[in-house]
Amino acid sequence: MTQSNRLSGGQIDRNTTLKFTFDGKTYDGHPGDTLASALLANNVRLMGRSFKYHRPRGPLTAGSEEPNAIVELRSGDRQEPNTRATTAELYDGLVAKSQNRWPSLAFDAMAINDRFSNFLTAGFYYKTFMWPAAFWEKVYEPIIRKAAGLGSLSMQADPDAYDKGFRHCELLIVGAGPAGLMAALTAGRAGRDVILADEDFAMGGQLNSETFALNDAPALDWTTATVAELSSLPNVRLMPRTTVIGAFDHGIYGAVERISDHLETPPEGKPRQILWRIYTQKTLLCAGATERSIAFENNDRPGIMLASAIRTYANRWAATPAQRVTIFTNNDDGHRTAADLHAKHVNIAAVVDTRADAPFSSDYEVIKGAQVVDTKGRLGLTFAELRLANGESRTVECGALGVSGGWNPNVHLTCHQRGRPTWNEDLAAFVPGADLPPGMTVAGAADGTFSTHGALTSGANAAARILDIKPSDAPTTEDAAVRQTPFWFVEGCSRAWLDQQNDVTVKDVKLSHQEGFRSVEHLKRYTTLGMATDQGKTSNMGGLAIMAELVGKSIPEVGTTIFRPPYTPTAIGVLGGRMRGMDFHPTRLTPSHFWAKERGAVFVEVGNWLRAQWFPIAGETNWRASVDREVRATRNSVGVCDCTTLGKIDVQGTDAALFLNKVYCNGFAKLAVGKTRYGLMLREDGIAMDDGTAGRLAEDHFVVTTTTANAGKVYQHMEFVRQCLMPDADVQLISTTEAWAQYAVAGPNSRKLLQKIVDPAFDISNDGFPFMACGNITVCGGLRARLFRISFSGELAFEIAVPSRYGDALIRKLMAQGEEFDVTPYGTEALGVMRIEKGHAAGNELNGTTTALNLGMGRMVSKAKDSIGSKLSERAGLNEDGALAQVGIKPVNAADKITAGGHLMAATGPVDAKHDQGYVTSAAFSPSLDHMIGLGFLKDGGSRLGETMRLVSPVTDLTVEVEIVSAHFVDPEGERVRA
Amino acid sequence: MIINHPLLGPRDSAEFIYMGDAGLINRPDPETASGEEWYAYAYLRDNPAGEHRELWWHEGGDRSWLVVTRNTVTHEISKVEIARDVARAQGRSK
Amino acid sequence: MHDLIAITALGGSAPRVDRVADTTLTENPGIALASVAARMDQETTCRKHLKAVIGAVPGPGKVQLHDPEAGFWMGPDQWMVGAPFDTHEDLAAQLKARFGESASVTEQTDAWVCFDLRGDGMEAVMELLCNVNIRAMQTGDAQRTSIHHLGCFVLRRDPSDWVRILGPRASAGSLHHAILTAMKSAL
Amino acid sequence: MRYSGFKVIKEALTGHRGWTPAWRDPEPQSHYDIVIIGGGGHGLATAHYLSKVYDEKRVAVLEKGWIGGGNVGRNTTIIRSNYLLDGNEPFYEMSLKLWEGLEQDLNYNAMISQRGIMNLIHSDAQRDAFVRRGNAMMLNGADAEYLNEDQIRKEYPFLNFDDARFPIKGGLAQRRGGTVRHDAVAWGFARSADSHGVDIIQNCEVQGFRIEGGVCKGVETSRGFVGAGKVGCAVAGNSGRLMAMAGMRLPIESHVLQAFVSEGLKPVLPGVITFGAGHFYVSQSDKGGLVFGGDLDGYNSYAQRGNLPVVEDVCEGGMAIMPMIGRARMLRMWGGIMDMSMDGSPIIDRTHIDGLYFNGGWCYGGFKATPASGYAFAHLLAKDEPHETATAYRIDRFRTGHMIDEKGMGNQPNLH
Repeated sequence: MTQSNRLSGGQIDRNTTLKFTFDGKTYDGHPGDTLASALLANNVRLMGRSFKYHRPRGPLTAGSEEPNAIVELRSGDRQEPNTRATTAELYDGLVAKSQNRWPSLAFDAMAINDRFSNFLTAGFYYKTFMWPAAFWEKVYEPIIRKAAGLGSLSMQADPDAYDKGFRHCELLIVGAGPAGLMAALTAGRAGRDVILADEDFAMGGQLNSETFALNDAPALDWTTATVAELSSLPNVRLMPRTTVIGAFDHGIYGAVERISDHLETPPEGKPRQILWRIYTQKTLLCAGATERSIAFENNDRPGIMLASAIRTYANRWAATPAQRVTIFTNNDDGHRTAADLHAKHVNIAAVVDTRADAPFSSDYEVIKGAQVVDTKGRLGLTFAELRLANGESRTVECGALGVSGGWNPNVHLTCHQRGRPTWNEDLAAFVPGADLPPGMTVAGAADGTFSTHGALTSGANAAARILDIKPSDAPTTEDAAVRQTPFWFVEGCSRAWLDQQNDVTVKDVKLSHQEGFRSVEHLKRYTTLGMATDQGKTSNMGGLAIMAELVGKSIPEVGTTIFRPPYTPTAIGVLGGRMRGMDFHPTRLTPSHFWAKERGAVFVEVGNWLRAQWFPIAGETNWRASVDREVRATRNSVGVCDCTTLGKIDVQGTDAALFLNKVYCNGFAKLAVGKTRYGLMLREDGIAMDDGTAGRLAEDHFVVTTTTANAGKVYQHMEFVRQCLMPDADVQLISTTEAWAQYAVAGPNSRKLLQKIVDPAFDISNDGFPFMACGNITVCGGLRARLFRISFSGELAFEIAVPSRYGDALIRKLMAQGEEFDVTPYGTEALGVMRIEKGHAAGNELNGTTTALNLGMGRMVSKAKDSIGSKLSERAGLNEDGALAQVGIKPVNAADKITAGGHLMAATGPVDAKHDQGYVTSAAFSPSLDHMIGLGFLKDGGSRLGETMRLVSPVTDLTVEVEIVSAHFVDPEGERVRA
Repeated sequence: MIINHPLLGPRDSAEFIYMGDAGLINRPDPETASGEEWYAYAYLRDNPAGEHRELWWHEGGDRSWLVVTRNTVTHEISKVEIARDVARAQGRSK
Repeated sequence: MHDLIAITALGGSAPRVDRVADTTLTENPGIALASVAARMDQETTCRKHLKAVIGAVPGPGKVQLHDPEAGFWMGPDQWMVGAPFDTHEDLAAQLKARFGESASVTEQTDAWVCFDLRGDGMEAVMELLCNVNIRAMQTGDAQRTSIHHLGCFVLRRDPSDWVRILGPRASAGSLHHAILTAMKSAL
Repeated sequence: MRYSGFKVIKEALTGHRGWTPAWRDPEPQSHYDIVIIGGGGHGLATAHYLSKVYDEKRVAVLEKGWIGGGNVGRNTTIIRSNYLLDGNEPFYEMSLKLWEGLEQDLNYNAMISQRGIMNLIHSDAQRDAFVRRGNAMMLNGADAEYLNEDQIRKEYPFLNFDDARFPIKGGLAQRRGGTVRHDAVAWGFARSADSHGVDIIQNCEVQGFRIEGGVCKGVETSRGFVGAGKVGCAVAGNSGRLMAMAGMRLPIESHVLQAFVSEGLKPVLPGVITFGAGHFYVSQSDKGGLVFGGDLDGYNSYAQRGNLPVVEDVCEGGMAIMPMIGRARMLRMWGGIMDMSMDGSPIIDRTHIDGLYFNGGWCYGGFKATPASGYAFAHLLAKDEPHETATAYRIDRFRTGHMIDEKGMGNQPNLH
């Protein structure tokens, strides 16, 4: 019979029936249901298995603190492990599976662990599985790992999208229960900028679970009216389905809004969830309270729940876990559950109250001064064993047992900045401490104000106090004084569950104490108490109470572990947002990108830039063929390469030269206008940071280039020197990297090609525009451009720059005009080959550990002036005899391979770290020399040219004989660049 | 964290790049400083558990270097200054 | 007149326009830009010229909306001046001629891609893109911010359903993709 | 008491009455030959090796809170010896060898699990650097293995190969790397040291040093003065605070490093995966939680908690490299105080004060170094000379220009 445990009333839409399946069986539910409420309505109590002993489990709670009823929700690539059935909104076609059981939930082979529980006590694994040594990885651990874990991932990419956003407000209210709603009303009516966030899909908090009246009408009427008024206010933003996961520094809160989790799939273009970073001036925490359990033997069977949870299921969802219910309580709240159930015609077997002075009821039996000492029922509760005040035993038949041990304020967010809660003796509970996150106030049950009227007024007053306005009037309603007496566990209990998911029992806490793990952190780590997916919300207090008893201290003396974000487990996907796949990082495209794509270029990533790596043409079967061709064509005629990606920094001001003298280790003061110079930058610690060129366009104007990878770092460094070290220098900086499309035109015919483009007014002959010249010119009939005669390839070469929007047109023009010279576009690979052939250092050489001396530029560090890094570069350790020096490397046998990353060893003798002589930084096949070449650093390299050594790369299984040579493989005299 | 920029008001620290102890402004005098002073400048830190004056660069903002006084235990920020002004006040010029 | 034909930052011959619900995203290649930074001890002269050009000197976080030239504050003693590209392609040269020794002027036109985001959904879209308090942002406010790791300027235009976004030109494609994705998500 | 499977069974059958405290709870004595400040992994390991290998009998460990409460109790549990520089590699390789025999040495199962560590490669420059590193490892006697893309695909089919902004080009594996049950390391060392007579004194905060004529005579503590022949400091993130009491400034900054754990999941990851290009690394604990982390928050901090930007940065990296974890949930985030040194490498050395010794600057290499750090520090304290694998870890190396800079980031600690 379907929905046999469905009661009357409730906030569900009975006009619509939703079909869903759990472990393959189909059930009915209604809009407004959660998976748990619908299953209970269908008389399903068994929903999961515990972690260690695989004990049968049903829901303990009706909220996000649920430790037991966790399932695999949805299927395929949307499978969602460890999902709390108590918060999963029901939708038509919902599919859920129980987890951590085999072969079935009702019969779980691993439940055998429960039989051996005596051997599997806290920390048993630290004491065994050690012999023989090899067996841990091979035998024991695989078994443990297989058994471990709860739900499983689909192993497929998450198909849903996640967004991240930013919201700002004056007051963030966390929790839309009585306190939160009144606070929002107070602030909203005053026109203040408010965000009200609640993790539930229905606002109202505990009001949704109660039957008493507000202003003599059902609580739901007041909640509905209040929410309606709030949503009509433009200055109030209501955020249901939004969990505030963390309180971070200076009023920044993380909040996750579930946009589509209540649907089968997210609508087109919409995310599954959004991570909001909420920036608020003030925060009011109205997170309510969580009922706590009592530890007694076998208190973990399906059907044994928190009393308030049973009340919530009955009142909000019109569902009961069973038709015959017993309540076990140490306070008045348990009686409220009994009364509500009775009103809904659920049979109350008994209310077992630990207090001799418990209140009387005419509707059902109240057994005073009694305790539940044990329970029965394999897959669900069948009997509760009582110990009566007079010591006699009694058995009560029931399908559900509601346990009420009092309430704990939800102080979690108050602790996210390491604040500690304080102990309130009257409530026998921890309440928010003094050291709250700055800007945070707490109201309602979260602050220990448990009566409904108390919560309503405390919310209104708190908002009024924070914003210095007048509180709104709270509706009239129950205002019962709360009597909460400490009663944590039943005398003599042993297998009494504290952490139901991790199977931590009173016995484990006792063993932990016995073995000296007595600090709360040791207790937690040794027993795993509170480390389950409920983050200890339902388990910590019981454990603390028992440890306190054992060490003979009070609970506050024992202390608490720290509550850390997130408040509830949070999908990793939403924390990643849109930054995944190809959108992980933005791309930077050069002005010739679209043209290069047409040409079929292969692109490579450099500092977010996509650069053409080589340009394959028809008939080329491998990349080497393309690269060799590009190099030869450039060296023999002319090639063009997009070098826009090099950082460009505009340096202006009357002190510009003085400034460059400070940041470059070599001198720039005397550089003539119209000239360019190579510059080497050191870090203050004397290590090379970056290199590039600076062209002087005017007395007070330089254009500095940096390497592609270091552009940002160098700019930051230059701003530091400018603002912090030379505050009075007249120098202004701005990056112009992307403003100019810049092309290297290299090769013997480069001048001829450019002369066809550069306007005749400008003489770029060798005399008119010699090596290292630079200047402003115009091209193609008047377009402003810049020309630099610099060369990375070692050929006669220029770099020409035009405004980026014309870069596409210019490259096409260069190709067209260059046809007569077979102009060839070349990519970063050919560029790399040519610079290695010339022995120019690049990223692999400027690796953050090399000095000017290592790079063979020791003499560049000017002693005539002070520059960043010059002083510390003089330290002995950086100037020892035999220091690493850059050298060239070529194979003795021309056919042999050279690999970057290989180490250099003497030609004979042992091969080990002690005999390491240096390493290879860059390697390439040189089409010009027709064999591989490399650059590297070798101890005392300068004086070892001609020496034969071994290049060893054990990790790539390579050993070759190499000769140490000059790093300048091609045109060592540098005649070509001056041609 | 929120850094209250002297010119722009409260800005998220994610817009900034952190460098470290504001003592880095006090670069030793190249004419007179000893090797020991250079070593101390570049490498030794007070690293206090408490108030710390430190350099942040507003990379995602106005490109100002700021000197932020922040408590390293509570993260509370008690003072924010423009580093250029601090440098001048400490006698740096060109 | 030269014979090189410009393309837009997104690579087209014409600006890209996208519409989602009642909100429009338009690529705007029609703006010339140049940065103006006051030289040391020339701040007053520099500001005088700036006032003459754009009508006022915008303070921190402000944009001076003015025709044909407009400008916004970039940093201490540094501003970005904009003007119609068709009439001011040589904006940097024009400004340098006027400011002379009082300022360092640098052409910035093609360092940036410009998008106009306009429509009732603009604020909802901006909430998903960047940490600008868009609900509090007034016409005439300008803020540098980060959109999906891209440093951008957001200028609040008039009327108030309109922002102009300047982003790094080389990442125009990524920026456009981010904004359009946010439009589809929020609207 | 000796732990064994037999003992566990015996106790199970006799009501677990026989278990005794894993370590004593002694009162501090007035004088010890050697006092170790800091009851973390390194301090306890030092005590273990001092008492067991170097036969020091009168040793105390002073801990201001509960042992194992620092970084050994809040890290991502990875062990490896995949270092590049000669100053580091032999030391970390010794550490890995010590890990391999640790359970038998301690008679405590710390669940050392050599499931391997894989550093992913995404660019040619990265490949060159990792090849050089792999070679350095092998030349130092460690194991290293270079894998091409196909081999990575076979071993880690769930990684993002085909929709990746930074495509995977290969990887450098160290099969002997892996993970350890971190808390158990502290407990195992403590239990062993205790059984060799070391006094482990919790809730005993050092409040000052007694230094007379340039000689350290002992420490003032919250439980009175404790005299010592030698004092060894091993307090990681609190090094700056502590050594300031001795009037020392250090080449160290304290920074917060966050780490994260997911809800328990059935086994998905074979070993440790490091996605350097995306600031993300991850492994899976024996309980099933994904344990992952990334970069420092980047600012000096003693707060033991971090902020959202780095949480997001780490998860962005995770989603980029293995988008299958999108629906797994982060259960907890926490922060530890990292003693970040100026070159990213540690210091194990005497100080200029006689009888005062320093161990720190571990950056985030501290956990994997625990046994070797304890061994080398014990050697230094017992013999007054550096252990052969730790000769480069001198405190004055920055003065002389002998930095050990694996990352090449220079004197900015938050970049290491």
